[in-house]
Amino acid sequence: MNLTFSLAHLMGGIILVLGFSLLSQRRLAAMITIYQLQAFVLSAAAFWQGFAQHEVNLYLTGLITLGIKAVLLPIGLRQIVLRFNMIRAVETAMPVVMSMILGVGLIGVAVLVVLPSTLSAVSLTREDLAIALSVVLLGLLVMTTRRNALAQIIGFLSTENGLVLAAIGMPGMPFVAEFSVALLVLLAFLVVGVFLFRIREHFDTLDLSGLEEIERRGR
Amino acid sequence: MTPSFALYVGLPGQGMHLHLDALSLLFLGILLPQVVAGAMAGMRKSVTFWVFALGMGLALAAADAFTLIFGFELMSAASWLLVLRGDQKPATLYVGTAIFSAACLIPAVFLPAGPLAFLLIVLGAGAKAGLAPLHFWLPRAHPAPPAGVSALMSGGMVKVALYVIIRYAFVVLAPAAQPWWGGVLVAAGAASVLIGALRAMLEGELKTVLACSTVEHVGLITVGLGIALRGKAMDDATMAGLGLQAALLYAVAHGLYKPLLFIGAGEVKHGVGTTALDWLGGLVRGMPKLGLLMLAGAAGMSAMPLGPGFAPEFLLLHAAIAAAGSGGIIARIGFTALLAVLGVGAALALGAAVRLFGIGFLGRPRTLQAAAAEEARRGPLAGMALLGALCVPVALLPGLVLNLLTPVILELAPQAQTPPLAYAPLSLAVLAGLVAGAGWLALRRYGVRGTREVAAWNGGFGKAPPWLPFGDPAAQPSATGFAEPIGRAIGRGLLAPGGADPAEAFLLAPLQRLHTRGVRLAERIRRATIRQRLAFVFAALVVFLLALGLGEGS
Amino acid sequence: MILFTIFLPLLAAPLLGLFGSPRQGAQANAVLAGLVFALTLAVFAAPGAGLVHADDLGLIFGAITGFTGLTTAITNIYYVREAEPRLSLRRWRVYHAMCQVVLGATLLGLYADNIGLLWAAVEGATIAATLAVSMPRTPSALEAAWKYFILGGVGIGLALFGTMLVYLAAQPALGPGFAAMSFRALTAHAAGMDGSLLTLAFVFILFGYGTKAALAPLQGWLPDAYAEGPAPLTTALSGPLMNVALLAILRFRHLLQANFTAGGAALPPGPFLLTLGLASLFLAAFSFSRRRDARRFFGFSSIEHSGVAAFAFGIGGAAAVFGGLLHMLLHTLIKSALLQVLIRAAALRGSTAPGHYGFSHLRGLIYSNKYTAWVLGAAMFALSGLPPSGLFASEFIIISQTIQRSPWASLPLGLGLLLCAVAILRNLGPLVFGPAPVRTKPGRATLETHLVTLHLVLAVVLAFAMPPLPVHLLSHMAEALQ
Amino acid sequence: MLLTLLLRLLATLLHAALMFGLAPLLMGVVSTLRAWALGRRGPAFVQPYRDLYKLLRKATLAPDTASQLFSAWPVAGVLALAVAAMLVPGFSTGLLTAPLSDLITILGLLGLARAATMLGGLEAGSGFGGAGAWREALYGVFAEGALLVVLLCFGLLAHTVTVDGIALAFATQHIGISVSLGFALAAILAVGLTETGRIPTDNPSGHLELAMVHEAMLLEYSGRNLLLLNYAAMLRLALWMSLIGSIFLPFGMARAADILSWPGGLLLWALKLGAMAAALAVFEVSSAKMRVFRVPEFLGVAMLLGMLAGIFLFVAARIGA
Repeated sequence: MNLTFSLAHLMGGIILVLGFSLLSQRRLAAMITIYQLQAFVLSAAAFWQGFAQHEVNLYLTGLITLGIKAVLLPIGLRQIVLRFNMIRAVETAMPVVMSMILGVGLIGVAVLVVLPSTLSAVSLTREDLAIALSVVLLGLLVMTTRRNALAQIIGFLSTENGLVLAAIGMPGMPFVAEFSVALLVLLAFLVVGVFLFRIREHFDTLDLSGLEEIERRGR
Repeated sequence: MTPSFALYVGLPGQGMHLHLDALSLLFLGILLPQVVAGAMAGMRKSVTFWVFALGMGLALAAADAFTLIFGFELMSAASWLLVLRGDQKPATLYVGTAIFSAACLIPAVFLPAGPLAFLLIVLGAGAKAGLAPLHFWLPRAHPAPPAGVSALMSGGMVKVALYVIIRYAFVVLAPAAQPWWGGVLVAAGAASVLIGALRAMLEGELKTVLACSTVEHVGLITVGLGIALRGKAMDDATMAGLGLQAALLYAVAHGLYKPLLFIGAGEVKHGVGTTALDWLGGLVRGMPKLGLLMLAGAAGMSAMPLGPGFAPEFLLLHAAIAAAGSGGIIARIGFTALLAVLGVGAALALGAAVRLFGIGFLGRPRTLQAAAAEEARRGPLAGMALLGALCVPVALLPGLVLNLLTPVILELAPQAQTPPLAYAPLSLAVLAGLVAGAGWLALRRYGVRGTREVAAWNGGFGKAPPWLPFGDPAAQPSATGFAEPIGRAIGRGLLAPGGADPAEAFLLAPLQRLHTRGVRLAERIRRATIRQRLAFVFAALVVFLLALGLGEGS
Repeated sequence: MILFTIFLPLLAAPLLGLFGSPRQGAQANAVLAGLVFALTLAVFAAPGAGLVHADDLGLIFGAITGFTGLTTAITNIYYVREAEPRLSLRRWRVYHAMCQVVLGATLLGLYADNIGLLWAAVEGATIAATLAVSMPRTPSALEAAWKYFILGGVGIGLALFGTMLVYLAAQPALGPGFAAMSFRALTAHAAGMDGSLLTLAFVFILFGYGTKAALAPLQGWLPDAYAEGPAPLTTALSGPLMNVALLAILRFRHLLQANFTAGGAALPPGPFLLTLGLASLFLAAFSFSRRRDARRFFGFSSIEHSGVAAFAFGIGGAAAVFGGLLHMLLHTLIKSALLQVLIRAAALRGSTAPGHYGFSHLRGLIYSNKYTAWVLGAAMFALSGLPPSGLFASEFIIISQTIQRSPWASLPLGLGLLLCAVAILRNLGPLVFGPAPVRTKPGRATLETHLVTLHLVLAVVLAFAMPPLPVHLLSHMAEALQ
Repeated sequence: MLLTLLLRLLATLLHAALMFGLAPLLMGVVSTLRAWALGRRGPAFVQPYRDLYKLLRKATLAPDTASQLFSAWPVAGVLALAVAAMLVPGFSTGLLTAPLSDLITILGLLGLARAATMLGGLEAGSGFGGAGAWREALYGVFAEGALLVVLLCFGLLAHTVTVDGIALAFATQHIGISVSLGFALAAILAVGLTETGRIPTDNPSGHLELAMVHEAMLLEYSGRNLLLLNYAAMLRLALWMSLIGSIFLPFGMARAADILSWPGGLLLWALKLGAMAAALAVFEVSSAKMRVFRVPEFLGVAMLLGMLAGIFLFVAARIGA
């Protein structure tokens, strides 16, 4: 039983570290790889929790994660990178060091926030919650500090990893698999959207083109 | 005998409640003739007009806060629509003021009785009544709608606002009343008197002049109320009595002659096509009946003896003298200054009335339209005649009217003394009649009769060209010229640079600048890219989490 | 019965994809909406049980949603007639399917007793609405869709996290299983929940559903989505969606409040809600004055009103909550009425395509059609909250409660309402009575204009002569959720 | 009882008769004394009567541009002044009109007269009438303010504002020569000079268009109307003199109730008026007319003096702040 927790913590910790290193990356390819790793660990964590809690739909979650997030989505993202040849480093809204300091701060916030919660005997402890929360926040930070659409999407994906991480930790929570599926639909839409709308560099360009168009018509 | 009703519409599960006491009845009475006259003046078919009247009635008869404010705002909304149809420019300012008064009144009615509630009431209702420094909207908005509506706005709507002040200052908040409350009212009133009278003297447009004079009269009524409130709080029976007598009698009189003047202005507009004084002139010849009625109204507006406006003025001055006889030295000096202000205001009002009638209705026509103006239509004339007829008792038998007011006064200030009026217009009229009779006999006996018409000496100007049968307009005094020296002598001290109303220059303009700044900020937020918007969300989230963490950590 | 109500539109959506012509699709859409409305009324008799179990709020707002959906669908018929050539048949099919999906998801969100279902409903509605917004395929429409999608997606993520945290916080009281996700159970055991965790959960819930409710600073997607999407769906149906989010916030807020009052470790929810509410109010107030596109303008007014509702919930107490709920009801009616008559007005001026709703296009409507112009004016006026508009009643209640519970908050509230009302009324004059653009032809009013009038009348009646039943239901729920 | 009433009625009638009868004489006295002071022979005291009679016999002309009300204004002006003149106590207090003689009423009547003259000036629509009217309006603004403030002092000192009561109070109870009364006197003199249209604010005999005020408004009037207007001017002078007299020199005024005190009162009244006329004449020849726009300042000073009078009164009464 003790092993359960320690392993769960370990995986959570790895996920967090990966999320953090996502923040430090400039090149899309590397970001995708890191995301892929995160997804792998996540699926592993899901399997482990399923084994620990004897929950079938956690296995299901793990399978979905493994199949789609760890395999399919990265492939699609790489496709986009190749198609729009975005090999070169992406510009960041703020210096990476700055964003990393912010990231540390965010982790601090997460810890500060979950500290007072008194979690009695449930499988997901404060640490796990803190980890999941900080993964979510880091993902959001990536979204806001990267100017590139794809980078932002990757940030969103890792946010969503954090969500699933929290979900699988929930003791006997219903709908976990359904939640992850629903989230996947969302993500699929995102990636498909990038294809459909052919966003070259980042949303801002689309913004601008839209803006001019609209200013002419009067908004 | 105070009937109450409950309506089954209103707040969900609560409804509305009406209650008629002496005060409500008095103000309803003030309202009634104006509504009739306004309807006669051509508003009979307008639904909005009747909604407007209904709103005022509700506000006056209200027994609970919701009904009061509902009626108040219904009145504002309906009149706003009428203003809007007339002229779109002032409508926004007008509705802004209306909602401002609601934003002050709603909190005020729910606050515990105290200074804050009182000040909010004065702010809210005062803004609606056009009390300085919140009067800037009035001279713009009142002239905009059709004459019948302007009449009701000037004669009735401001009264409803004053009714709210009276209701709360004297009845609802009475337990907490303090002398300085009266001081606040007096100060605001005095400011309104000064600015209103001065602008009435300077404005060049008939309806605007009337609106400014409304500001002045609201100020006079408020001064009366302030003195009475102070007297009530200091338990000074004479002050309370005189102040209330003055204020209420003024409310009655002003509710008669001001609508009359506004309807007349509307008829001038209809007959001549403009109400700019510099384009009128010699209208008495074309429209004698209208001219005489306007003369009566102007006499009331300038508080001439034997006119409807003098008795309240008389009472007000006595109240001020009585007030100066008590209290601390600061207050006394203040009331001395108040007397000076009242004097200046009265003289300015007289000047304005003379200018209004002398430039607009006497002298030579300044345009062909003015020369060709025909007598006013029957309906409006009838309305004016009604109001004029009602002026007569107020003018000649003010004592009787005061007796009618006594129950209201006692309801508002139980300890108030209401001594008999020392001004007896009737006996003055008798004296005048005797003298007139004697003089007429003398002239008849010795004088030569008859009057011969000759060409007027046109002051050494050349002969007017033939297409100006009534002489060269440029060669006769103009409204602008008449007002200019007074503007130069007094205005320079009181008005903002450029002759603007100080309230507009020092209150309205800064607010507008502030608003523009806010708009710029909002626009910057709106133009944010998606990433920036995300950043907003994220930052807000982190801030909230931090607040949460600290809130629980502590 | 209730399941049928929800799943009728969801299941019928694909069928709408089969119609050969947009018009038939629109008519079928209207018929479906009519059925749904009837069913929402029938639900009063059978509120259902288990995961999907309508409480009184669900009933009332469900009925309003059904009504709005019906009128919108009827408006939609005329809209399609006018707009048919602008989109391909395929797109029209998707569009009508999405209409039904949004309707169904909204109802699901209103009736769901399970917080997970609620979340799923909101997510589905978001995706459907995004599809619909991107429908016209103009660059600006795509931009709007993207904003909607990204911000909405983030919001949904946060909402999910919040939901899970609520579940976690409920563990001490309810233990694992469905019970810990049912509103009824949670409400019953709010006192026993983990307060601090609950507070944390509430922050995420607030940000998640607040994004759907377009509270500042989460409002970024709304004005563009309003202005660029196909008129009937994105605008007229967004009111009910907003209600779903606001009701969710209200319910979770109650958990927090209950835990707090029961001496739990939770923080009082008031400050959070007041902050967001006032922020939205002022953002809207200052954003009004430079708008040139009518629908974007009224998008900001939606932000304003959801801010007011959030503010009322933040004030708390039965009366304030009642005021907030009344405000939401009336706003839904008035706003959808307004947007429908706007469509009509744009049709009178030639085109209902996005971008043809500029004030400069619609100016001086009275010269095109008196009746429509007056109705439009009436709707805008109703939005300003001056009597006899119904919103006056709700705003009166809210302000009076503010005065009694947290006096100083009433100052900014009054100021914000003042600015907003003035900004709205300032545009009314030119829009209705102003000088019309050149070559304006008089047009006819159609059936939907009467429907709009019906909306407005209903709003006034609900505000000032509310029949006992809704008064009872609303006040009862306000008691329960105070 | 009835006797006193009868006596008071008699006194009132006598007062009215004297006022109306002697007003022209007073004007004549002033102008003649003025001529003497200038070293001229000057007209006879009764010259005004001759002028009035002349006007009475002359035909009345009305400009064709004037309205129906042209002849109404002089009548209104005269009537207002006549009523005022009957209210102000002359040689005796306690007239029948005493209760009516409220200073505010008198102020109002003077204002009415002023309004009538101004409207008359605007009648014909000629430039000079207008100029006179606006000057009159401009002066009036400051004059009324000053008068009301002074009035306040009287009211506070005598606890009444009826001229009769003030005269009685100042005559009987010992007020003493206080600073404030001095200020009040100065203020009221300034106002009186302006109201009666004397130098330094206006020149009754000068017909220089650019400077005249009262005369400018009479330009279009002739015959009967001009008679009325001139007579009104005379009444105004008499009114003001007896007003100032009965307030500031109330000693020796008769009481209407006992007939024995009448002769003394009459005599003293005549002396007071004569003295004031002489003083006026001397003042007029020794001072120059001021520019139109100096007059507001002149009257503003008067208003200030009035306020000072009030303030000193409060200080004297030792009222705590």
